[in-house]
Amino acid sequence: MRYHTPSSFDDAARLAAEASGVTRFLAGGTDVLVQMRAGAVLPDDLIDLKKIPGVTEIAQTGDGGWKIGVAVSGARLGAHEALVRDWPGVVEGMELVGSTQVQGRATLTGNLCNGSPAADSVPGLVAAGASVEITAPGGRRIVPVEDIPAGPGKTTLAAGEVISAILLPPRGAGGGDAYLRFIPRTEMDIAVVGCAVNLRVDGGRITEARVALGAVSPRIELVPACAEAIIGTSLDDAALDALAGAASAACNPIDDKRGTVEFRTEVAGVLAKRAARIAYARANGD
Amino acid sequence: MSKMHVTTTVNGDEAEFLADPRETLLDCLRDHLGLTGSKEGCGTGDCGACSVTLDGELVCSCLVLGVEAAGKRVETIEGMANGNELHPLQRKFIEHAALQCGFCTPGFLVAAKALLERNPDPTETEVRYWLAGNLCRCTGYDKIVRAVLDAAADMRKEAA
Amino acid sequence: MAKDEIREFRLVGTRPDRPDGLDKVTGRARYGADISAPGMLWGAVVRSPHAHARIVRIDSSKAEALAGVKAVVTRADFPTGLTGEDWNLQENTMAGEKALYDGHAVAAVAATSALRAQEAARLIEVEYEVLPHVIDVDDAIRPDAPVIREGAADATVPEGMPPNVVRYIDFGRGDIEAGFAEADLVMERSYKTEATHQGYIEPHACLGQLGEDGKGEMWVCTQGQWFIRRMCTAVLGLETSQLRVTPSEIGGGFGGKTTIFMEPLSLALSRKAGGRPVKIVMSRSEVLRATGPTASASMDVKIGMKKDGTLTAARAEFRMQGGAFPGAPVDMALYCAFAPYKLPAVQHIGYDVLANRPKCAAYRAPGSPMGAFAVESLLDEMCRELDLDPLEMRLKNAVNTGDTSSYGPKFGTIGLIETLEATRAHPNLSAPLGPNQGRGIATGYWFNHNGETSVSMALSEDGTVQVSIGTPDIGGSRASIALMTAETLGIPYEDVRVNVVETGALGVNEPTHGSRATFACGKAAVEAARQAIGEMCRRAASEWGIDPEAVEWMNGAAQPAGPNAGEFPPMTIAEIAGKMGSTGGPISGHHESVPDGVGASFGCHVVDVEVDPETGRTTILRYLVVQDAGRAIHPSYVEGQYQGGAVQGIGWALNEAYIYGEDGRLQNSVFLDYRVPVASDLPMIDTEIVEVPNPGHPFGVRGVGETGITPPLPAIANAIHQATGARLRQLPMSPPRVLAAIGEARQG
Amino acid sequence: MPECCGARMVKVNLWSSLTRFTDGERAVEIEAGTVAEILDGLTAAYPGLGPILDSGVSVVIDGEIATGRHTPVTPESEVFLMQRLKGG
Repeated sequence: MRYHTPSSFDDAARLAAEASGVTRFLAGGTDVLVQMRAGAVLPDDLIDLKKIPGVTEIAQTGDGGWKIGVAVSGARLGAHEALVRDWPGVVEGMELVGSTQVQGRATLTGNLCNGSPAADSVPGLVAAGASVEITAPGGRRIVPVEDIPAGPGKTTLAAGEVISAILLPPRGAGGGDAYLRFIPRTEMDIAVVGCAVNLRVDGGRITEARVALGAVSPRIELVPACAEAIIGTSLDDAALDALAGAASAACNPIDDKRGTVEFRTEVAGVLAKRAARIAYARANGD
Repeated sequence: MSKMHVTTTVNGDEAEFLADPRETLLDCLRDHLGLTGSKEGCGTGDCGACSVTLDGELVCSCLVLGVEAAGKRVETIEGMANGNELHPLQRKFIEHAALQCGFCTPGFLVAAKALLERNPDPTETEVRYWLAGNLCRCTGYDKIVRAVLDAAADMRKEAA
Repeated sequence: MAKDEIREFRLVGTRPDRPDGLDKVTGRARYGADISAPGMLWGAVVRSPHAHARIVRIDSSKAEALAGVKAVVTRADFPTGLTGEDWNLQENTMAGEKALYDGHAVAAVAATSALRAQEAARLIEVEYEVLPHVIDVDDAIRPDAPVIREGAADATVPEGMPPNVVRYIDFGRGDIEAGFAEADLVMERSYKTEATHQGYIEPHACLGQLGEDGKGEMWVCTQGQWFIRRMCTAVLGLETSQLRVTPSEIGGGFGGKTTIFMEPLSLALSRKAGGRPVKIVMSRSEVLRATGPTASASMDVKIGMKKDGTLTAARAEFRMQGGAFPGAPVDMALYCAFAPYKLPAVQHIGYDVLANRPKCAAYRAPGSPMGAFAVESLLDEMCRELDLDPLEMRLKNAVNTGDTSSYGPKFGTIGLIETLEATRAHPNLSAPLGPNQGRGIATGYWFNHNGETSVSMALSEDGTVQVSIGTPDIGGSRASIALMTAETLGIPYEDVRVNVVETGALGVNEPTHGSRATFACGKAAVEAARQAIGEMCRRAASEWGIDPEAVEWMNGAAQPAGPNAGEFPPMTIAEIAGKMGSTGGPISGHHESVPDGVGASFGCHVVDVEVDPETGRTTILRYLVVQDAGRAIHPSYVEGQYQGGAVQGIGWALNEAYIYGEDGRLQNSVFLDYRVPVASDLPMIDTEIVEVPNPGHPFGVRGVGETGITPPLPAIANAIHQATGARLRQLPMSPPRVLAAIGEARQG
Repeated sequence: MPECCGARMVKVNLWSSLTRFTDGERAVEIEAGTVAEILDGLTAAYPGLGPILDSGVSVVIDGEIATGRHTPVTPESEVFLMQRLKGG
């Protein structure tokens, strides 16, 4: 295995494009090293992105949004007070990934690129309307986060393409987001169901909403029907029931070692309600 | 598969080793530097027995490549005591019988030290969640949590 | 020692620092994988990906051509002609004609680095003919199930049983039908428990060396170095005494490290590689797939009860699979199932069934937790039906000293009633419960064990003492042995050094298992110390010129026994030791025996849970362990056993399970999905040590290690029932199962 | 145990499935003064029990598992055969 430490994303993309064998990018490494250890992935080229300037930085963009470097760990994300104020749901999703130790390494970008339908940080990003900056040998482009996952373990990134930053939109007034997941234990599990809700209120009434579900279909999905169920309401019981119904209806899960179809479908509705209440309270400044 | 020369700082001392780039930092600490205090319980970041700090950040050394340690500061269980003077956590673990087999103990101590450096007065719940990535199969965690809370109280007293 | 006798001890019952504490908090303690040797090679094992397959061909030529590869072994490198359990061990170490489970070893390789050995293992080509497999015990016992091994049944199995039944047991007494007829309520229910793993954090590791001359050495993490020696030499056809086995510090065992897995492979590889030492360290995935989890069980229980709670009759039929080899602990599950209760009529039937799973090993009170889950759950259900207090019902039927046990023999001195009374008095029983909360109570039993034991004590020149023991220290037993030795000798705790020694240094010792270390090894250490005291008294008598019978030992010194013996100042142990070279030579004491006087231990647990009615997740709010320790030598480590056992039981109850796919492959072979409890899952575990001294031990010790894993399974099921109205009869009580059960209960 | 006292018949309680080797008897009388004599006497009287006894059983005398073949028994002893017990 060749270990590379490029000093720019252009170099990283070029290395990846020129590599002929199995290639992996290394950010936090909390998935790649596990796959290597299990013999599931034996890279010929491993491209460590952490020597690229700026990859561990969190910066406010000119429009009031945020640009998050690809090697920003969960621990750093959680320690950034201004970002936590703006996007608590995005941050809490990331902070649920693994243990304290894993938080010292794991990154939003890595969690996204691992392609897991159960990735805890991704529903929050999708609900937030986040996008990624992709660097390829030909240049850069911006793509919505929800367009990256392509099914279990797969992404839409082409060979030679590397995510070079995560971009969060400006929070704006009256906004709130939240992420909840269900796991059998209190920590250390992969989500059996995950749900992120991002909404905006004006005078108690929801004016905008985005709801994303994890672990209930082959890829993390934005569910417009869930948003429609609560937009225009003040999140009364009828709206919550409609939200839960829409969330359950959007599920296309599998039976596996972590949960059953029935369980995932039912709990998706429960979590959607609970996450919506938290997001709503945050939007109202409660 | 040529090996790479890595220069790093371990417990304050400069350390050098030759690493296959596939080897983890844990492999390098144990097999190249003879620092076997960090343990491998899972190799997947689920048990915390290999906990070390890397530039002050608590990590599982099984999820870090040895070559990534180049130019960084690594702190392991072997560097926790100051000579013969045990860290208060080490003293309290013995006093509270917070270990039975002792295999998970180095990881718990390194992780608990990182907690108390950030939060000198944690609640029981904060201790339990911070240490959720450190598995212990012997104690049921009761005496470990008590030892950490007691060490924190002692350290606050000493600092006052 | 009478039951009510109070004895004052100087050291027993205190809580000093454990002797190995400093090494273990500084990272200096050396475990299985922490040792290297000059010229060392690394081993890796090739494992079957199939649950059941004929091995057609193994081609290792590509692996052997790889630079740095020094040896490859397959079953062809092992002797033939073994029988009985030795054959089982050999077959489990390395598959012969068939791979019998996912993870079964089929070849092994040694190379100059761990990575090279793993590469070589991937290059070994194995051609399989995949055969039909069976995983679940109820499927495996069907007459038309895939046959795992012809002729595996032993003489206990009557003609005409299904082909995978390899042992059969039934026993009982009294007129069971009359008993049921006499009852006001008879209930019969079926229960299932899934296999779990001991989950020790230290994966198996060993460093083995074996020469062409048949002489070898091994460093290994094990509960029993003599078991490793006997089993390795049997499997490899070596003379037992030619292998010297040194136990490392051990990172947990719970029964799982009482047998061999890859240890013989390191020796076979070493011999083939010109005697170079070979280190093998299992990955976590190998530990879960290919070591010795517990059995899974399918159980039917029927109980008769009068309106006042009196039990009239009980019947249990248990089916257990313990993998592709005989050995599921169905007998012990049955012996323990009704042990806490006086029963006029009782019947037990058990089947040990083969399935395509790894060979089960012992796990903490083997069998007892499964039986308790069934029986204690059913008793709780019956108490609800008859509106009886579950604790009072248990007290009403509890066995006492001298009562006839459910499995036949009479009990010696036992403390179940004292344990139940202590439970009743505990404040946790009156803690208020809120909505969706419930309280569950259950009892548990374990026999405890004695086993072959050999201990040596030797006096050093300065009057301090070394004790050589053969039971690896898993949970603080060096401290308890030192306390008992120092108490006996009348010297400070710190003056005793307890060493866990290699096989060359003592006679045969059984492992640290069966809750026996503090009981058996402690008893032998006391006997060894008494022998040394006798010699020290003789040395003093000789110095004083008086009769040895006129000397007694008090406070760490020889003294004249009364005024008639003469006027001499006490001669301290240090004085005697300082002169021993010129008064007759070294002074030591030995004791070898299978000690009698084992004391059984009963426990009672009370758990409060809260269940989220929308997700089915169970949170443990409060947990209480009450158990009879006989005498707690070092109470902190007794509490530690209670807490650790309870939490393993909590894991078994709620989330731990072996999960197999349709293909017969284990799906959760990492800690991510083999879900042991984490710190944030739990509250503090309250403990209450009951002391009804065991008259069979000089200080009254009963084993305490195992009983604690037994009550949590039913106690939590009982608490969930109170919290939700739903009765779970299958483990684990995972959120999907609980949520489904709540839904069914609501529909009535 | 003095050997002067004539027949020393000891009642041995078996588990039920062994009764097919003992003509249906759940408890059999064996002349014995030790555990060894019980086991050898059982095999002599009921050869079908041999393989089961050889593969390992626990002999429980007055509530305690006998520690060896030398352990004495008397006609008054309560004797049970159980499958071999071990622990984790």
